[in-house]
Amino acid sequence: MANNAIPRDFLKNVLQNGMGRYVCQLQRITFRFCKSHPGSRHMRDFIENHLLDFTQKNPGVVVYLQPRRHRPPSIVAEFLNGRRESMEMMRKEPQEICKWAEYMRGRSGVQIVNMIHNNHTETPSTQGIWHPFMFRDSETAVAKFPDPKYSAVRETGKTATDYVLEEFNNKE
Amino acid sequence: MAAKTCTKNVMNFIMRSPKFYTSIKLKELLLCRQLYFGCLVRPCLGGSSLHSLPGNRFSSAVVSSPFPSLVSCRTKSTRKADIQISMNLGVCGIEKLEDFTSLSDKSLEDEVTGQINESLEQGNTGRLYAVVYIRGIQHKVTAGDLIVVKYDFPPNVGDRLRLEKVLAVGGKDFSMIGQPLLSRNFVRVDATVVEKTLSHNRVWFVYQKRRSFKKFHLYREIFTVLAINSIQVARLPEQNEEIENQSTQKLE
Amino acid sequence: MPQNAMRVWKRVLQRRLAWHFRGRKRNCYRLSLGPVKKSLRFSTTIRPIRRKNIYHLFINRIAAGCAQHGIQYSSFMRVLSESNIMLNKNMLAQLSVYEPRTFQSLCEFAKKRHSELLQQGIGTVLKPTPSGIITRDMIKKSV
Amino acid sequence: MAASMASKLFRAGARSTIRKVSLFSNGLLQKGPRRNYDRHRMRYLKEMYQKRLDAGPEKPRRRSEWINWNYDAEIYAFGQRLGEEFEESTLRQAFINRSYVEGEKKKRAELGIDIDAVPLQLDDNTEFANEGSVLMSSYLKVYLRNIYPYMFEEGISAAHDYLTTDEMLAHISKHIGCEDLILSEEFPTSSATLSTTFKAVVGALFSDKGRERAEQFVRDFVLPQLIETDINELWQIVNPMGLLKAVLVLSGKGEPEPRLLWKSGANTIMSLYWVGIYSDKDFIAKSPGETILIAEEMAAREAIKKIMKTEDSRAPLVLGAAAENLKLDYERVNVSAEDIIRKYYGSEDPQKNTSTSL
Amino acid sequence: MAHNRVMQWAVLARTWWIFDANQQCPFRSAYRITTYLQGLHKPVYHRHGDVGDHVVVFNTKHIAMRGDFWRTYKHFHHTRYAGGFSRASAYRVHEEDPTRILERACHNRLSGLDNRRTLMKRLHLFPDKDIPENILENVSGQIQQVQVVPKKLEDYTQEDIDSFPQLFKMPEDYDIDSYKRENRLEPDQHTSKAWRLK
Repeated sequence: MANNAIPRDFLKNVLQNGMGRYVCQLQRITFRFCKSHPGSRHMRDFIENHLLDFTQKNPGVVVYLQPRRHRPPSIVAEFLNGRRESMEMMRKEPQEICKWAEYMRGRSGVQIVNMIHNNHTETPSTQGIWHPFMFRDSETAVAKFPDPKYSAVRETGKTATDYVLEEFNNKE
Repeated sequence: MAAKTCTKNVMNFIMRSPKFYTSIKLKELLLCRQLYFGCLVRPCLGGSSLHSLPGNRFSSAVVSSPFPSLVSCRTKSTRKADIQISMNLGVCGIEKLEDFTSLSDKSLEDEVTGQINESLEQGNTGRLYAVVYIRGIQHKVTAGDLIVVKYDFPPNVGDRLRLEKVLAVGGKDFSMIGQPLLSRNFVRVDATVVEKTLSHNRVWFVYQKRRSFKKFHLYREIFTVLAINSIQVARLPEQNEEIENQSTQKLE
Repeated sequence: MPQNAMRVWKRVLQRRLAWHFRGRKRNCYRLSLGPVKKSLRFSTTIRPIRRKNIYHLFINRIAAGCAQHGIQYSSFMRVLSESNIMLNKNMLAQLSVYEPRTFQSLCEFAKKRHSELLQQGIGTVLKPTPSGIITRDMIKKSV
Repeated sequence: MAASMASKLFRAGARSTIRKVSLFSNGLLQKGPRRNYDRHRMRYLKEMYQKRLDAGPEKPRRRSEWINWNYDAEIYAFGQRLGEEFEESTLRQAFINRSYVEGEKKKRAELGIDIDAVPLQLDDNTEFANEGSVLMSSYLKVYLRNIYPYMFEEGISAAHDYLTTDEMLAHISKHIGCEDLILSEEFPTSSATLSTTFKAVVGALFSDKGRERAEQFVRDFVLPQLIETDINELWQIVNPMGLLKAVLVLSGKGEPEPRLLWKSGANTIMSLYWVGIYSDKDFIAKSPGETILIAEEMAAREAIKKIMKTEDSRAPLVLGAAAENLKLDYERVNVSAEDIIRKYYGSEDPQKNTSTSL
Repeated sequence: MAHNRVMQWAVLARTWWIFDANQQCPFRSAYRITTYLQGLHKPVYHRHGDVGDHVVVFNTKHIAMRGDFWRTYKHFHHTRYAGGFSRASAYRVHEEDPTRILERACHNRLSGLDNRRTLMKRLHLFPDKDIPENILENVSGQIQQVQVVPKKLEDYTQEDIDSFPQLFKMPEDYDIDSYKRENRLEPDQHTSKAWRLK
């Protein structure tokens, strides 16, 4: 969308995750489906075949199955920062449901919003940020302006008269 | 193909002024400078003529013209920056020839590596930053940073990575710049994959009035968030030490 | 699905894209059609332009940093490319602001190296043309 | 245009190029139910929505009140998530607060069950919490003393206090998932209970796995919170110049002498002064400021940072994998600014000293 | 946070520069001055970042124009009313207001910038050497001149003139003043009024 129509935020990391050790931010995931409705057949297929591998791979995530009569299949993910996100799994094959479960596992639970910067740093500068007086020689601090010494063109180069004088002096 | 045209371009450039490039010594070059500028380059703000403008920093005592090869392959944006900023701030060309002997003398090199090793031993290198190259994009990172790697990036959430392509490392006392990369024996940048998500919904909308031409897509890009754990620099090889019998590197 | 439902839903979507406009464009559906199209087109076409602008901003910042140390932008960039330092313009601009000492050392190196190249004079250019390249000059000679 | 856009959204699910995953239902269309749009339903939905607004926000409920809740699975997952193998019993005990135990006793009393006949095996997490807090604060101090050896004791304790405030520990425990597992009377759980629970978890880990593992747990979860803040800002120095003078004189150097280095726009609103501090002619630190006084005071703070070796270019905290082979000297005690001031200014009360020489 | 506040104040501070326009070409010095006004000399430059500096220019009365620009360089003006077009050559404008030429040169070279007006406010022009004391106190740096200031005849001392090598000896009885024409002093009498106003 156009930038100013949508909210924008900086890149965030929950509880400095990864600095100490990495903690999977997905706390709980609930698979909601209907036992009989054909719409949930993919979800049922996923539960039969792929769910166990998912649970084995992620012991830190609690998995709930919630059969609901005549309701569309969907995933509800609850994250460690307390946010809850649901996603409808209508017309999605078991492979794709696996993909979206994996996606929920990789997320940090922060609301997905346009990023202002694609990096975040607490200490942008190690040598000290540039400032106007960093590379000025300290003579100018005590100089009394306006001072012809600083304003004259430093490298003038030889003019015609210089050549003439040079030749003249060489001859003598 | 590009190399070919570029070299041809260079050749043409030179061929147009055969007189100039017959046997040349520094002194002679000086005298026929006018000839060089006069016949070769129109008195517009072209690259090399930039140096011949009166009042600029170039003195006739110095070989004023950079290589013609440089002149011919200078892009428009470079020329614009030259004119808009460098010339306006009066830093056209080089004032006087710097004594470049220090570039090749070995003793200076050893002295610098000695200083770096000494500050490494004392452990007061302080915070280090590194310029790393990931998937075609360069990032300046320090410890405790977050960077985003766009598009599909194989490592999975929770993996610990070692970023291999380090272009430069620096701290408050020294900076090491690779040509183009620093060897992995001396620099180690550790990161962990913290998050792998999709971006927000981005719009791609193309429309032409009265042409019934309208295309609209909503898409989400995949991106990965890396947290930089630490940047470490190992002892540099002194002149006397041979690199082969380098003791087991603590970074391996 | 009756027509009316789709009609209501279209307006809800449109409102999401036009809530921040001025005047009646924000409230009236028909009036906001054009501006919404325009804003979406802008947000798509601006992307390459924004990259170009940022690229030029980097060049300005590097040139300003170089000027402080007394070297011209083109010589600085030429020396970096000559000595195979692959820091891109984004990084050089960040170094000039956030790591001024590193940028200063890069500039000093560039000045010395540029003088060295100048001092070598035009010799390097006169090296024989690499094989496999035919120049107009050769053809003229052979005819 | 919106129509085509809307219809595109419905069909968008199928097409997904490798790099760009086209929209699925999550983005724009969070609310719109997909299947039926008949007119009466629209009005019904509006009606229900209005009712919901009139009824006001929902009462906050504990997570355990929902149907998809299993305490054992949650306890097990809590341990696995943090990568620690807890004993089932100690971990459960860590989450039981005293208010929960009293509540249980009261309930049994109401039901007329004789308390001592059927002993209530529930014992709360208070002593775990005490052990945990003792371990945590001692380890934090030892860690900070070893990482910043030259920092004054006050600075270390200020950083330690910042890390062990209730809000900070509540924030940490909330983000590792303790909030739903806590058994206590009050709801929503206050930051006090959250922080005691976190300490109890540390205590439980200490009793299960030993000190080394618990310390690593504290290092991985509590210390990274220092990354966001500047450690020097945590310790408010009232009179930096006085402290600086004391430190320099006691260490044998000359008195600190501020000098004006740069001045720009002196008569304008945006005036800028750079003041540097020298002690017997060698430069210590410099700092900018809007006025000379501000610049001088900030320069004094910079000088103290330099003496404590915690200036901005200090080394980052050693966390995570790099900290495994970190050897900490537990008996180390840093110099305390209090003694320096007392020694230098004699018996006079140190804080009152406001002599800032210009 | 105080340290960050103070560091930001220093990085984005508006420093004051001074520029001696004595014997300088107004147009090329305008390029240099506007670079400093925009803040293009800082690595933290951004179009809307307002990082420009103040520039105090003095000696604008003694600017030097190349060739006969004093006569041919025209300042055009139109009052947007019928017949409101007028032009004035440089020397007339200079007589009326010695700072106008340099000011207008800087104004033109900031064209296309939306903050041109604020940038021009940061330009302080003074016809000759005396600058008010409070402004001089603000100055913290000097901008290098664009051209070399040529040495006037009066600057050469008498022995320099005598010791300067002579190509040939002038005969004693040669009368130097004879070459002077009578009307050399009046400005552009010899040009027709029409041509002058072209």
